[in-house]
Amino acid sequence: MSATFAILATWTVLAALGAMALRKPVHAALSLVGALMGVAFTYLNLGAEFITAVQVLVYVGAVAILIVFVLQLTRGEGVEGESLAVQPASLGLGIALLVTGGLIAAVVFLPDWRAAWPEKGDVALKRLGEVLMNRYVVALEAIGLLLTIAMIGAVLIALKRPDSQPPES
Amino acid sequence: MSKPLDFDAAEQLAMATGDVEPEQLDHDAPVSLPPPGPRYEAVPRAASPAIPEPEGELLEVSVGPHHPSTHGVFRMNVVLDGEKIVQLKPVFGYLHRNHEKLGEQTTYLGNMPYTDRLDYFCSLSNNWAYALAVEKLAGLKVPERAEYIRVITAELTRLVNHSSLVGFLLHDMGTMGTPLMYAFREREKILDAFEALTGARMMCNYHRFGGCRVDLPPGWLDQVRTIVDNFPRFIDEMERLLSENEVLIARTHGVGVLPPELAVNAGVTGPSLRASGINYDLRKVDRYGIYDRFQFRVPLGEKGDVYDRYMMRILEMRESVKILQQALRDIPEGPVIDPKVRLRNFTPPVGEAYGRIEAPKGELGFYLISDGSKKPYRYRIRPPSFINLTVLEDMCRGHTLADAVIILGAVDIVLGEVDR
Amino acid sequence: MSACASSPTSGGGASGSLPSLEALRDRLLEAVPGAQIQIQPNPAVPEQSSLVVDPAHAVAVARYLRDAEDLRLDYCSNVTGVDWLDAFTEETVTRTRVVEGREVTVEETIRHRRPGYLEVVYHLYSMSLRHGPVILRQRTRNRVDDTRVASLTPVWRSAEFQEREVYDLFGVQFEGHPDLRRILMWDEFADHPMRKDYVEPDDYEYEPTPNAEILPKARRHYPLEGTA
Amino acid sequence: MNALDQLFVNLKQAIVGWFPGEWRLGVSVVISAAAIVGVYAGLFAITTWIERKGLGRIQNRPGPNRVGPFGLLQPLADGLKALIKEDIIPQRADRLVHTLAPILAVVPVILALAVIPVGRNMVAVDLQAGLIFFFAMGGVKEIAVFMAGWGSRNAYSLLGSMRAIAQMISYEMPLVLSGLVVAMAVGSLSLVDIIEAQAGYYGGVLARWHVFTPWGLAGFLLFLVAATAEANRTPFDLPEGESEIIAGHMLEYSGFKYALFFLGEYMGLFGMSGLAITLFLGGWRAPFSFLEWIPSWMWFFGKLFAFIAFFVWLRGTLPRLRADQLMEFAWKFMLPMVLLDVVALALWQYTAHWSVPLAGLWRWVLSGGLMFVAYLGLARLISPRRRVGPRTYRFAE
Repeated sequence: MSATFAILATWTVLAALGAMALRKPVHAALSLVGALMGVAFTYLNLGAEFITAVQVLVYVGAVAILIVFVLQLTRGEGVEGESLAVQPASLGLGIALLVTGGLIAAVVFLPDWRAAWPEKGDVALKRLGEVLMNRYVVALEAIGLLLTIAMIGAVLIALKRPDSQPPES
Repeated sequence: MSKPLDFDAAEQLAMATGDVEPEQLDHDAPVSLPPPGPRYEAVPRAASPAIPEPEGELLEVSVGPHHPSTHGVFRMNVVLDGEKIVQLKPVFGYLHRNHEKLGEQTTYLGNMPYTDRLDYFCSLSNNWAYALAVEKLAGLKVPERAEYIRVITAELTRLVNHSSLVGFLLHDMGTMGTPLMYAFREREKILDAFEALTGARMMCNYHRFGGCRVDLPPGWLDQVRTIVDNFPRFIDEMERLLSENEVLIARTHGVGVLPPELAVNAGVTGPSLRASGINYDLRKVDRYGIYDRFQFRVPLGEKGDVYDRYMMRILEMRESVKILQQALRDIPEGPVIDPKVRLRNFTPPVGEAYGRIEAPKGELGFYLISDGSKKPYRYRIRPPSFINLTVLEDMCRGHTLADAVIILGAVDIVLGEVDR
Repeated sequence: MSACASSPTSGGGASGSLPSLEALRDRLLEAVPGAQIQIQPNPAVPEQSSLVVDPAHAVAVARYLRDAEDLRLDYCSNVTGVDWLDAFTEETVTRTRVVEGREVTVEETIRHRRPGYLEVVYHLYSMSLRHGPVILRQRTRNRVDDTRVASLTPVWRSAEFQEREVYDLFGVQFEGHPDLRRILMWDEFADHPMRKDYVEPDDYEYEPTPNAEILPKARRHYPLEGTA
Repeated sequence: MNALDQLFVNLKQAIVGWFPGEWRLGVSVVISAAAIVGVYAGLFAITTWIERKGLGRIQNRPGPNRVGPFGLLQPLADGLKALIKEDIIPQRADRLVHTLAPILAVVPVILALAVIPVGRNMVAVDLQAGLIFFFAMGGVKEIAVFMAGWGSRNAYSLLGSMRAIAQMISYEMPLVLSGLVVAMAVGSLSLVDIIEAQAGYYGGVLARWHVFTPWGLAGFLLFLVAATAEANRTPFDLPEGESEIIAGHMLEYSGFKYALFFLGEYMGLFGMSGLAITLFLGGWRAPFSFLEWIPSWMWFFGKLFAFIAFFVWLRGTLPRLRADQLMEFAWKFMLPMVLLDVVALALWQYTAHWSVPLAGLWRWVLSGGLMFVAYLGLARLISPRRRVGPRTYRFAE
């Protein structure tokens, strides 16, 4: 475990804790951005430049902005003063433990995961593309389809507005 | 006797009985004011684009009084639904100095410099309007040469105002001041001429009752001729630069439409009125001064939107150049002021007069009541930009805040005149 | 003063198409029964004499003026207030009196008091027929407690801001105005500064003006901490 | 000649060579970073001067001419003024967010600049995914804009930042896609590779830049428009549109923080221009073979100055669009056009090995014709002129 990794890991965990515990929704969102950035730099540290860039582009540039937009447009200030952590705490803790345990179990027990780490820089972009477009093309397309459907659904939901408030003037 | 006063009911009663005294008004009841709301019967509110039900929370924004594009200390209390304007209330008075009260405590002549400060872009038009009202009150005649000088100065003022307005309007649309600087270059030339004539660039204080203060300095007419002859080139330049610009068209077409009926009913005057297609130019209607001697046309818009208002200014500048050329050609020699007028201790007879001219911004009127003393008993200004603001809300509703800025810009206000 | 009429500066315009003021008044009296309309002559500019209308019928009169085919006064140019203070006229009369048993002829001065009122003046023109002006006047009953007149804003939108201004500066209450608020003075301002008897408060220049005249006055109003 | 071309490369190597072996990597990084920050910051100063002087000349006035000869020291004076100005944080503002925002506005932009090659062998970091990295850093800038707008606690700031983000997201799509068209043609996301792919000359004279292909020309123009929007320049400068929302998200900033925002803006502009040069204009390559003797870095910065002049020119002449028109333009015109550009590229690549007579001409007709027809159709669809028609004005005598 290199010093760089230690710094990045601490940074990411602290930011993630902040995202959970900070009282103002916008602060929490910004803290989440910090955590995502930490993860991105971890990828960079591993030599996965493309994944780093995509992580930043998608999660920071799009998802975080989306969250921020939602907070602003729905007046997220209304729930100010309450942390965004799951209530009751035991439930959240349970889920967190479950996820962490699952991840550790996967790393430890599954044979594929114990394969040797690729050398730095070997995550060649070309290979990534080839793998995605050949071996996993069905999965990729399925994800794409899913996202498109989700988007259409979102548009439909936004269009209807059955609960629109009466106009005040 | 305790019911709130209702004139319509009183009227019906009057029709029924044929006899209703004004004494029936209830004096003791507290004055009850009707609740605010649209109670205009004559013309419906402007047919602005239909405003859908507000989709989100309404946001109240106060644009001004020190916002860069309110043209002075002017405020718009805007209620926004997203970016759409639901309500817009103009708020002013920040520059209010009770000009009319000042006027009632000063002599007739002493008021002349104050009129410069009304619409400080057009001091010479203001001078003329005031002089016209006083001349009407006292029955004074103006010598021929002075009439020509008045026309020349007033039309030059119109050029100054319209070119600056076009510049400011485009500046509001975000052109980084380029058209404004072009306009100011021309304005400087005209202000130089004003300076040569009156000694001041903006606060000219030049017209007098029965004429003008001094005769033209030597060579002045040639100076003005050069300016006037070169002016069309500036207009062409401006038009080439922006009139056909795609962005300008996108920003101004169909924005802030003012229907002609509403324009008339709301007393909108000047280029804004003519942009709505109403042919009403006091230079043609009243033919005050010697405007009946000149050949010129009154441009009329068809849609009444911001683009038409912009084009009205451009076209009016071209017509002003025509008037100027004729006036400069025909100006006779002679005295510039009626020698019988005693400006000091000027005391008009008892009575009242309302005189109005077509100032660059619209109808500028002065209403004077004389009680036979040296000061006017009542001195009232009918400011065009103040009254043109009446319909601001109607024009803006349903548009975005960015549109409101250019709609306000196209109304052409000067706060010195709005607030007085 | 008829020199004005022939002068090229005359702004009367094409007012020839309007009926004379007397004829107009008669028509209005016919059209609006019960209205009380007088002609107020204007010695300076005779064609700018005006009609004084009682507030109760002002809206009906205004509507008639706007809508009648040959009048079509669709454009209300100018709305303003005038403050007429209580006027005192002195009249000298010769009377005979019995003084100490004898009849003496004495000259006596009688003061007549005409109560003051606020007046609202409307200058009407026609844009479609290009004539005018017809001047309407409304008067309040007095200057103090009944300063109401009818608002003509429902008839002419252009009166909206101007009537607000008259309300603000003169204190005329316009019945039927859709949005009667102060317009030039700030909302908290109490008085009506255009009235003839308005006395400006002596602290209006209070702020830190180191003016020897202003400062003592300001102290009276605002006993400063430490100095009082 | 070659020495001049590689002057800076050799200089750096010489400096690095002085240090012991294990230090060399670190020193190299420091030198590269310092060079990027120094060069672009200096360029920022010059650009402000060019901009003010250029706007002045466009507007018939001299522009800055008081500080130094031709006002050349004006940027220095401005910087000094920004430094000694009072730094105000509004009372109700979120102090931390408010303070972090200007820093975050500058850092990602500098990081993005690091991947752009400025000359032969002159690139700070040659990332495999350089192109995506550049766009990713643009995404981080949005967070900075939001932080500035939200942290200031001002309605105008918030409105301005929301506008800015909406605009940046909308134009990011065509921007990224038009960049990816080039990546598809080249088969690499590395900016060095992309410049490498533009080596060689048509007929031994005209450089094989992407802009000289139909899809490249269309892509370049689309990229330019999107870059103008992304860099908040006229006519897309709504986020700080003075006449509407005063200064947008920068409203509550003063002193050096405000200057930092400006630095970020201008560096973003350099980044966009640099990327456009790299993707379509052959990077540091000369346009004609007989001009190759001019050092590569001079070509790059020459092109950059041309872009700056272009942006100044735009700023001096064009009015600003309205927010909804901006969005309409992005989604109804830019996006379809960029997607069609992908098709145009496919056509171009597919016909690369045609052996019919006049094959080059046919390729142009096919690929370019597609874009041209699409342009005509779409432009007419969204043109405001179509909706309004010409106006005629009546005149009353």
